[in-house]
Amino acid sequence: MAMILEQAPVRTVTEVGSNVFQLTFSSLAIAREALPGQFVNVKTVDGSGPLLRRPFSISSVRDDEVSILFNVIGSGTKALSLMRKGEGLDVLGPLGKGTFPLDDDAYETALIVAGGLGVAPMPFLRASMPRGKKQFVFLGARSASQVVTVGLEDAQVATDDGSKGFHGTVVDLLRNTLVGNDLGHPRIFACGPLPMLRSLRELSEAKNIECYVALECEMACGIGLCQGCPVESSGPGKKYRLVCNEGPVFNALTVVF
Amino acid sequence: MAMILEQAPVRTVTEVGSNVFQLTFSSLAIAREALPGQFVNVKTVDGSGPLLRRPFSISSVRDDEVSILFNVIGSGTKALSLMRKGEGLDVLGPLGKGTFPLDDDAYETALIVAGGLGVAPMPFLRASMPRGKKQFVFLGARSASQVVTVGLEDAQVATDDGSKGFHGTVVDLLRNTLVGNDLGHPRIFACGPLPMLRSLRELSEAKNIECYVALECEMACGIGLCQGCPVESSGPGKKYRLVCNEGPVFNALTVVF
Amino acid sequence: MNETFALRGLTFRNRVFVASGTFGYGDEVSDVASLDLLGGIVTKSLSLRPRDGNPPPRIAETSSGMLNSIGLANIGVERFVAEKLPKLDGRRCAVIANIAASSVEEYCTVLEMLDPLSRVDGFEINVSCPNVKEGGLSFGTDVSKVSLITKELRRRTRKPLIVKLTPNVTHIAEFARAAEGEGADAVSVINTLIGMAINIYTRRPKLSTVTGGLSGPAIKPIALAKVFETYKAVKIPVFGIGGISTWEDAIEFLLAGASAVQVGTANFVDPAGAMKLPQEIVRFCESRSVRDVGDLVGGMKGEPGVSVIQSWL
Amino acid sequence: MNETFALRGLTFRNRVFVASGTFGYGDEVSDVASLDLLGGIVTKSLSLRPRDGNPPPRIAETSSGMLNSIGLANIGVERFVAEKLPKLDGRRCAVIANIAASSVEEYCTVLEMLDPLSRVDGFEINVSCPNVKEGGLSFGTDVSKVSLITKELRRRTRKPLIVKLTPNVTHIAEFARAAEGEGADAVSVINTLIGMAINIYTRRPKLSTVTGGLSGPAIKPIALAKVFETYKAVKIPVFGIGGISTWEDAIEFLLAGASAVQVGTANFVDPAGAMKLPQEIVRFCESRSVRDVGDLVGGMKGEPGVSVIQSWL
Ligand SMILES: Cc1cc2nc3c(=O)[nH]c(=O)nc-3n(C[C@H](O)[C@H](O)[C@H](O)COP(=O)(O)OP(=O)(O)OC[C@H]3O[C@@H](n4cnc5c(N)ncnc54)[C@H](O)[C@@H]3O)c2cc1C
Ligand SMILES: Cc1cc2nc3c(=O)[nH]c(=O)nc-3n(C[C@H](O)[C@H](O)[C@H](O)COP(=O)(O)OP(=O)(O)OC[C@H]3O[C@@H](n4cnc5c(N)ncnc54)[C@H](O)[C@@H]3O)c2cc1C
Ligand SMILES: Cc1cc2nc3c(=O)[nH]c(=O)nc-3n(C[C@H](O)[C@H](O)[C@H](O)COP(=O)(O)O)c2cc1C
Ligand SMILES: Cc1cc2nc3c(=O)[nH]c(=O)nc-3n(C[C@H](O)[C@H](O)[C@H](O)COP(=O)(O)O)c2cc1C
Ligand code: FES
Ligand code: FES
Repeated sequence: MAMILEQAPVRTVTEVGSNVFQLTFSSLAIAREALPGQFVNVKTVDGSGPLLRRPFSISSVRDDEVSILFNVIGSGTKALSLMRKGEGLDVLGPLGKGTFPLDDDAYETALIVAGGLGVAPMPFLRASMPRGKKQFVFLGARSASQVVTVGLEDAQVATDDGSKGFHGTVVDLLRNTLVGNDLGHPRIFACGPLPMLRSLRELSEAKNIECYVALECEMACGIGLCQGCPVESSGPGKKYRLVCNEGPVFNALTVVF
Repeated sequence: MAMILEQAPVRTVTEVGSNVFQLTFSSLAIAREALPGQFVNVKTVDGSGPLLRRPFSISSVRDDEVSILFNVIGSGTKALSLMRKGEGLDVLGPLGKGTFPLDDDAYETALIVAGGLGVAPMPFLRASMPRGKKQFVFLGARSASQVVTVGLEDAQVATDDGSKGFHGTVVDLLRNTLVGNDLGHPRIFACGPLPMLRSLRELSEAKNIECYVALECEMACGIGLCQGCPVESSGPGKKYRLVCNEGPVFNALTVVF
Repeated sequence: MNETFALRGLTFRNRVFVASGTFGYGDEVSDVASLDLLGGIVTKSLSLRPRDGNPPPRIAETSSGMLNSIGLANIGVERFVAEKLPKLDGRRCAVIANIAASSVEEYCTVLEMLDPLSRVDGFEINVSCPNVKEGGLSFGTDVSKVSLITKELRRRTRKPLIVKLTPNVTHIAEFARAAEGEGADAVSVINTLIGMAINIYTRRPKLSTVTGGLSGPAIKPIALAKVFETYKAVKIPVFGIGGISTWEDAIEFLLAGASAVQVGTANFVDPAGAMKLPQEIVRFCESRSVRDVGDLVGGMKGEPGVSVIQSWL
Repeated sequence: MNETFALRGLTFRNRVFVASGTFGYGDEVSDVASLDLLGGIVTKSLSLRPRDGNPPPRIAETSSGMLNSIGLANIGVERFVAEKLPKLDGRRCAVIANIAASSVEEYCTVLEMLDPLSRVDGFEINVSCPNVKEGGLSFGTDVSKVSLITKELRRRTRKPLIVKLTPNVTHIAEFARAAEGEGADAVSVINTLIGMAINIYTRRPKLSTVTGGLSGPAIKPIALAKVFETYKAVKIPVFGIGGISTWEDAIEFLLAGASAVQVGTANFVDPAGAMKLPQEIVRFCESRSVRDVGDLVGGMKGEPGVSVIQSWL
């Protein structure tokens, strides 16, 4: 698992939703090493953004092309959204030893659950899924206009205001689906806002389903140097685990969130 | 003499020499108020540049269009060079009460002397010159590739290495021209590096020619708020004068530089 | 919505001021900025005699900040009274005269000259200007001197008396307590931090005085911590200063314990910016059902949030 | 070209180090950065027992800087010796063990555990970590404590002993003199400045400990001024720290009086950046006919330049 630091040429920057951008850059080395759930830590080469790098989930990988998906929130994402084809993106990655576990036989069905832009890591996760696993995708958003389905067109959608798909939260939608459907041995893969992840953990505990969640938190380095990104661990031993290094994906039972 | 603060749309950004850019923005109010020798204090609207504004001489004015001419030196000028048509430039100006005095009868011939990018204010100065004044333009540069003649195509050129025009400094060129030519009552208008301005002052004192120089120095505000831009005054009274406010153009005899 | 704020019987229109030395005497930029929208202006530090100030260079830009070494260049109290004060007549904002001096007597003399003038609404005492050799530094880092100056000035005026503290000390709270103890009505926190910069090609310092005062967004976190420390230590109001440019910055200072804020370096970047803050603060309060801007003061909650940046989701 | 630098008989390959707490224990980023190119690495502060550190959030970004409140999270000296030190075997750079403690005895114990180990080339003593309640702060702002710690540790080691000072004091020179007086071989200047930030929407501090340590380019001018103050006050070498990211920054510190520099926060942005500095510094020296990088140390010229930015002409 090598870590790569390079100036990768930007291929495309596309607005794929309201205020949501997909940025694709070319890096054969990162494309080769990347695992689902990992992230890259990026900045603009010309230094026009803020001081620290910004972490983004690896959203899709195709040949030498790696994509990230982001909301324009502040100066970092603003600078990224203004990048042009051919400009250099300063990328450090792929990062994170805690990835979505896909390759074992302990599950048959992947329940992929994303809230809001938590869809980001999912296209890559799905593309990496071994043959023979069933996949169900559940997307939640506040309202229809906020649903981002890039690469997840077959998803079942839930909106808080009912303006698209199921009227309610994505966890309610999943709960309904679980009732009466035989999903074999399911495993949950999730990314989204904390309240969603929390209610998902509850559901998974109640139903005794393994649940993996992608967490995020403030990061200064993204590579284990600063100790800035702890999440409390629920087990014995170390009090904290580093999201950047031991995560960003954790078994929901092993951490406190 | 009103001061205007506005977000002026950028019309064009053109590379007019090696690493030299001309940026034109639209501001009817500034175009109307501007006097030759004045400057504008600018920053990018999106905040991609450094903290403080950057001062630039008003280089030309046509209808509602105002141009500045600059070298890309650091982050401020870099950000300006990357601006695109239609983007907003945050402009404060026109600034400076010390301007090139053009409208009196005490001179007949304008000797316009510029070193390097000291050409910047000269097109506007020439366009503002009253009818009936003779004009001679002298440009100095290190070598041919560094001569910028935007709007000053009839200039006599001196290069330090002799690769274009007169071989020597622009002040030597002027000195030669003064010998044997009857220029009536001349007045010097100059902008350029300090050594050039100093030797020009010497020449003008020796020949008893009035000499006006555009100075520059570090500025935080450009409008007299910070007291950050003093130049020593050579006369009695106040020890310092503010370049932003009482300048940037001074009679060479009144200040120490 | 109540925006006002009172100090010793004087009511300010709102809680946004411009800081000393960053807005001249209030008459320079009337073209683009209306003083009427401010709670008050604090003048450039006034000394008894006019001061030429330090030789150039006086300014150097740094990452998100600037260094200055103005050397208290000012026109002196007499010319201020004769030439500048009349121009402030009719302005609706308060005028706080900032005083700098090289002796306790000089502080007293300047204050006594200004105290009878109705257009001077109050005083801010600069005990801390770091870049004047005979000036502030010695007073501002010595608790007993800060006590003494406050005491002497308090005896001489009934107008609001604000002591402006230097951050270049180990415990700013001690200095705030000293000022409070001698009857100051408020403290201003912070003046600039000592800093320097060198041009590596010429090997010369970028300021003529080698070191100077650092200001701007770079120092905001330090200023906030000093305001918080002071707020916890004294009962008198705190003017929060240091790197404020947006309304969000202003609110951050109020939450940390500032009763009002002063905008400094940001005036150089946008001379009309400070005037927009009062209205923007009101808008924020309205959106949060806060009825009095003063309710924000010291309103930081104890427990920090969970460690999650979830704004993107 | 001589790049080396010696301290108490130990010769460092060059004058560029990575700062404590910003490069882990040197084993994290071997994929992208080679330690062999550095003068040395300073480890994360080591305490006697492992420390969990502070609750999240521990990090907040600010203008050109960042706040941290790590709380000295570290694996403890025993695991460092067992697990980390062996990984540094064969690295050509020096290893400076940084020690943090909550009592004079703990400092001594940790040093005594490390002193016999040949891979530990020297010690840096963190007397100044501002965000650990039982830790550094109390020592670092009390001159007598700094003297005491230096004295006790000096008796226990013949290896280079560097005392790392806090900038959160009125006169850092006093502390440097105290360390020098008790036999320290060098001082490191500066640790982080106390700062804070508040999320105005949640009204909660951005750090779990409310205040934390400010670092990064924002503090560079302050750090330079502290280095200069220290350089003038003591004869022992000064490690310059604070906001260094480019070779220009490094040279600015050398000119201000630093004998060597440490890169901190910049490692988070570019973990391979510090390794490029030695070569870039050499290139600068070559272009200026400087034969020994050490000739730059304290090489600032007295008189400032004229006030003219003429680079555009
Ligand atoms: C592992 C991981 C994966 C992520 N994946 C994605 C993704 O796929 N798509 C996506 O849109 N976003 C993702 N994020 C979040 C993304 O990094 C932030 O949205 C981004 O940093 C916002 O930066 P900005 O400069 O635009 O906004 P800012 O205005 O800087 O930040 C917005 C808010 O986030 C806080 N913040 C941002 N970055 C940091 C930091 N480094 N340290 C401390 N606080 C910070 C700010 O304090 C502010 O409150 C991920 C974060 C992590 C940790
Ligand atoms: C009245 C006046 C008129 C000018 N007219 C022109 C013009 O027409 N064309 C032109 O190309 N340039 C002009 N300049 C100079 C121009 O402002 C600088 O070249 C520009 O600021 C460089 O900015 P930068 O961010 O690109 O480079 P930086 O890297 O920021 O600056 C390059 C150097 O200049 C110094 N510097 C730059 N700006 C400041 C400041 N505000 N305060 C302190 N130091 C500073 C820096 O310390 C550095 O050494 C003028 C300056 C003045 C004062
Ligand atoms: C150029 C300049 C001049 C200043 N002059 C004074 C002054 O005369 N008296 C004073 O008390 N403070 C003076 N200050 C300090 C400011 O009032 C303010 O306390 C400090 O700059 C921090 O705020 P800021 O970061 O918003 O600028 C000056 C600051 C600057 C930048
Ligand atoms: C995240 C972080 C952790 C740090 N941990 C330590 C530490 O454990 N011990 C110590 O002496 N200094 C520590 N420091 C201080 C740095 O070593 C350095 O002195 C300071 O950050 C200033 O340098 P910079 O601006 O280059 O970061 C830490 C700094 C940061 C940012
Ligand atoms: S972000 Fe630095 S250790 Fe995780
Ligand atoms: S630049 Fe501020 S007074 Fe001239």
